[in-house]
Amino acid sequence: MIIKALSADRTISWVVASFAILAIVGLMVPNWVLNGTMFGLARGLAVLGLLVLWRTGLVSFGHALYFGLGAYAVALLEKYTGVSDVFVRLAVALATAAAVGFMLGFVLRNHRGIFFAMLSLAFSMVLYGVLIKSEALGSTDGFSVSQTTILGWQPETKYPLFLTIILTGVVAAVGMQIYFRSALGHLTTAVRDNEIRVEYLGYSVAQAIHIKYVLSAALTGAAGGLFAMALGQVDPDSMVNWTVSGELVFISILSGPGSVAAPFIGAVAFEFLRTFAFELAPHAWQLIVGGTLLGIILFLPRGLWSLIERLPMRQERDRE
Amino acid sequence: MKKGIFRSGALTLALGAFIGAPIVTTSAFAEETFKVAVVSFLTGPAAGPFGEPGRHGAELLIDAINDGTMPAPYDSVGFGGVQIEGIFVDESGGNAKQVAEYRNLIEKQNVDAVIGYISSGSCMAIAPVAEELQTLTIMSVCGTPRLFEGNDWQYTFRTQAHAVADSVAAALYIRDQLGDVKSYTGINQNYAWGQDSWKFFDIAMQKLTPGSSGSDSPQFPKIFAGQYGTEISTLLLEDADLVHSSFWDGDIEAFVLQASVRGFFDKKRFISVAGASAVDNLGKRFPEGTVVGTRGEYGILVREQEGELNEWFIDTYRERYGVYPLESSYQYAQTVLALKAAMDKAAAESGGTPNEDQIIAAMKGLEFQSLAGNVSLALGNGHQAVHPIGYGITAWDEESNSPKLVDIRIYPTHCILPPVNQMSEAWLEAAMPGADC
Amino acid sequence: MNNAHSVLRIRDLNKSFAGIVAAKNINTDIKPGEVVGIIGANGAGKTVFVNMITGYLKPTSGLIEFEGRNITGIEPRNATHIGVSRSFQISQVFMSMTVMNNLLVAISLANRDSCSLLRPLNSPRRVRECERVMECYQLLKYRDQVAGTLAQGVRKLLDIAMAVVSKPRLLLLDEPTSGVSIDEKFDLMDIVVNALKEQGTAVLFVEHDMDIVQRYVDRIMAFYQGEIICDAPPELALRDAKVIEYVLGFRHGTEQVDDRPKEPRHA
Amino acid sequence: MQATTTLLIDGLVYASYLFIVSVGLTIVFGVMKILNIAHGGFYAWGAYAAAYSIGVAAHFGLPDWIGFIMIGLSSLCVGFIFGFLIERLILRRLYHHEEVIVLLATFGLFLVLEDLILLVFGVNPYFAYQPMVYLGSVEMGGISRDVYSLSLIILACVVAFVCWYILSLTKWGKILATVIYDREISLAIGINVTTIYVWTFIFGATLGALGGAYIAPTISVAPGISIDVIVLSFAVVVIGGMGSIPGALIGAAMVGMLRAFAVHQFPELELFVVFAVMAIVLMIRPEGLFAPVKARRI
Repeated sequence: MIIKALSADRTISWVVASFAILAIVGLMVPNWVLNGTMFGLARGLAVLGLLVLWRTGLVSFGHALYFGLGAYAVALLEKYTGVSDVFVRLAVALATAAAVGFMLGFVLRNHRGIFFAMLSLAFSMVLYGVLIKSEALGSTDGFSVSQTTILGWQPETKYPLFLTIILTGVVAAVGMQIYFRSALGHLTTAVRDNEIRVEYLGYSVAQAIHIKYVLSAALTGAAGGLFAMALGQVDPDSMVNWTVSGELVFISILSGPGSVAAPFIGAVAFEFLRTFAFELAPHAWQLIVGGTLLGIILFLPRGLWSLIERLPMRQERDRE
Repeated sequence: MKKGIFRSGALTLALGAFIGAPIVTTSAFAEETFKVAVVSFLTGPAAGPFGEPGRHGAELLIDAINDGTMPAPYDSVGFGGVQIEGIFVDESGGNAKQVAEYRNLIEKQNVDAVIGYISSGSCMAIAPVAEELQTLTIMSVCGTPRLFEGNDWQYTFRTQAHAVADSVAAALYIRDQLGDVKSYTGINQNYAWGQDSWKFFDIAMQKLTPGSSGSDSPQFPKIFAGQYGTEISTLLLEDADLVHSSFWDGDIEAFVLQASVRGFFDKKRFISVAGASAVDNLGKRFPEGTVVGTRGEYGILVREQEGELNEWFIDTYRERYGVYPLESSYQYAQTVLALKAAMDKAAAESGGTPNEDQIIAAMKGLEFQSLAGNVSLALGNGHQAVHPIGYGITAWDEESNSPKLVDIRIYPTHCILPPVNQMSEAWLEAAMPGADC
Repeated sequence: MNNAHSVLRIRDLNKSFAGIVAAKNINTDIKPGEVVGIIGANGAGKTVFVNMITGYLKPTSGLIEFEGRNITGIEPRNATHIGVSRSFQISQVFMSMTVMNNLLVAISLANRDSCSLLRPLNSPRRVRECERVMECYQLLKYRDQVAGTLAQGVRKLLDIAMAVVSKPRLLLLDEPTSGVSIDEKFDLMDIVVNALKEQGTAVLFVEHDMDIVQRYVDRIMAFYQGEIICDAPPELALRDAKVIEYVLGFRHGTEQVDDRPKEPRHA
Repeated sequence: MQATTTLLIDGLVYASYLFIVSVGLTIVFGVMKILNIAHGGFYAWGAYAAAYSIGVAAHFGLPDWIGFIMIGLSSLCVGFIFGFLIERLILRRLYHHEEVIVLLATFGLFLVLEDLILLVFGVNPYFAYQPMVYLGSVEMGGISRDVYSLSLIILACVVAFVCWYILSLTKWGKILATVIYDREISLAIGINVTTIYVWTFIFGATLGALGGAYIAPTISVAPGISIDVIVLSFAVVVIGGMGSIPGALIGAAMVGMLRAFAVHQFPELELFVVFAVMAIVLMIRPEGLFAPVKARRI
């Protein structure tokens, strides 16, 4: 019954089908493509987390906090308990980020606009400041993360981890799609449009934002954990510094808020673009990224996804 | 040779259209050349003093060996008869980026071996991945002893002695040359290399100069911090006679400039474990009377040293790049020499082009002649190099209008490194048994 | 519970901002189904009064009782829960959403079943209810139009419709016809008042246009400097000397010139 | 006592540096409502331009004091060229966007400016110590200090005075105050807001470049120097109140002192304290300690 109801939603069936195809393609591609796709999908998950907030009209400039928390949770879990199981790791990453998100949410839910962005930034930089200066937490070096095991089995290839990321991605994307189309999910846009009206309709805006914030933190934490597992390394400068937050926001601008699939497409595109750009023009990479960001803000405010929306077969209502 | 499950079949689904083209091109794998990635800092504060000279050192030797123009014993053409194609890669951007880049080198660019790495952070991060991807990886510069102590890597080697050697040699030099140090403090970077350097220096000082006392609040600024005004104040306020620093890269240059204006070097003796590059780069601005090491028989320490290989290296390097080779030039060159020695050996044993396993077998415990001394991979189960380390005091040579080191002392390996199968820290704490120097 | 016949009971309500008195000793009772018009010059304290009842502002002192229950200083959303709704002088709708989705969100919140995650917003039952409301407020033809593109009058209607889907027993309308063109004003009020009459909702509405007031209200409360200067049926109130002097002035009978901004600056 | 004096001076020097860097940021935010990450790019460009030109001057054997002229010229050039081009070509198209989107656009600009440095100046660090050496050192609180760093305090005072003078005592200041208060009203009463924006942005950019140019002689000018600086100046500006010049002064003083205290007493807390204070201020008083509270219009 539920499955039937879900498969009626075109976005959901498309998402499930594309991830399934991706899972099969994963069996046939060389390792570097598999790696790049894993990094991309993991980042995409974090960007999906940002999307939840963005639809509420909030831009977090400090989501590296949760990305880093997820990644460090995985690394520290291994360091202090030796656990390397993929599900435990994922659960710990997600739970850590969600717990911190829940606590900080009490403060952040009262902030909007630039203040929200700045307070998120401040929180993430607090974590950065702690990590970078404490030897027990690896300081600037961070830690290595050993290969992931699955229920005690140590796989030979990266494919099982890839599959895990795919599954997490599917669950998250479908979950978010169900959420966005539910009444609670439409409240995201409602809150962005008019907080006063939401309050007068009898719903607490602060609570709505808090829920979304925790959701967003949990998704991003899981993303950080998966990223650390795929990469095998955590360090503060590439996981917690403000530039990482900027990069995540960049990908969400690139992807656009149009669909739950957009973050994954945007992030994977970004990953491969970067791989090639680094080889071809290592000194102009940031120039390309920065220029693209400006270009999208100026000319494509609803991101890459809006190009897909404009395809003739997808003529939907579009107000801009 | 590579482990990807790989079929150049119909990859037109989803991602296929996007990344399909490059997959096909990378499948054409040339066997004739041996592809070696040389990783060093090509951007950022470490590029000028370490990355670029290191890259040049490797580049020079790879070209010379490919052409067979090096002096004996490296005068044969190629590496075990094979030509090496070097590709040069940037080390900056943090450990996570390095790991990603490393995977990319092996899995996308089909590199056969990776050499280089300057930062201890990079080395610690790369070694487990090298193991996972089963690729020969030889570290050139990084110094943390943690790399092989407690880890049993099969695919990772290091042709540079680790921080314990630098620290013990520093303490020995202080005892032998300065004598009267009563107290000391330090300023080191806040990561593996800086933390280890200070820790081992502190223990070695306690054992070798029992009359001296170390500070309990040494400074650990962030690497590449660039501004040290407040740190310099704290150091000046401390009573210590001597300040120890393992700063390298642009940080040592910035620190020396900022400190010398404030008369720091008139008030404190300063020992720089790895700052020799700054002596050349800063010229007259580098204070005279500073104790400086090069972490081996490299750079300014051996600039006047005779020997065919050393003289050839200095001359060809100056001819090609217009400057003297710095310590990292020697360190990277040393790694290339190790690879040459191992591949020659493996080729001789196998009677043909050696494969990766044969090279690794030949590499284990290898003893080879470096540019200005001998190196042997004696520690870490045959993976970690030992070699002598020297210090000297900076002076200005009016005649040649260039800096030089005087009162040079070079300490042999048994004085500065633990014997096989002993952990460095335990050996140091036990007052370095067996090192009667 | 001797006031069970009153929906709203207000006693000695006072509000001052930094020394400026915005409400002074306000006392009144509203009966179920009663339609009350609030008139007064700009700054007389009409909106402050409405804001206090729905909890947007906290009174300095005094008592507000709704159906015998003290709701002084209640949060706006809780006021909605117990049956007090309001519309706004500047329509507060979700500008980027369609009329349908605006109402669907309002309905789902009113029914308090928004937490059901599996059911999409546009579940058949909600859509049916929504269509009924749209029909009632003559919004059906705008069903899929984005709210930001609607004409003022339609947007006002949507605003009011969103306020009533929770079936309040007391509805406050803050200038329902401001910004609406003259020809549309009566149509709009006809739709609203007829719809509300069916539900038996008590309505309290702030209005400048005396023709509207005269036509629809049972009773008028005239405000001046935070005080109620007159509380009587329209035929009496509009002849009251104080009302004529302080509220109507010489402008009685002519068209109102509304000089306030029609739109929020940063919508 | 000696330790306290040292701590105070260290803190003051660092605070002055932070103030010079962040005052431009706060002015631009105050007038244009743009929180400009690209300010870090101006800082880096200022540093590079100064280091490069000082190096050139030294190469031609010009006396060391020329360096100070180079610092001034570099910051003016960077400020005018980049400030003008960026405002005219990019920011102007973004004024109707939300503040956060503009923030992201300036992040894009920041990345572009960073790589332009690599393309123009290369990857190797620059040293421009001549001005610092020229001023020598002086004994203060028992330890020797370089006069150059102390001169930062004077420069900060000059910058603060100039800003105060322009804003409080000139016609420009009055016009600016109107624009800050309400853009539409200023347009309505005939103020050329476009011109005001260009000049404000150039002024802010010049101050950012001045911060970089003045600090250049004391550091190795290398790629990436602005990454830490920009986020620190965000902290300064946010603590004091975005758009408030006295706020930037107090914010810089707080951050400078805190950091000096941490380095002397608890080195491992150096970065933590700064951002912890930033977070606390934002939690309690999001507008910052010194910004005027504006009522929310509905």
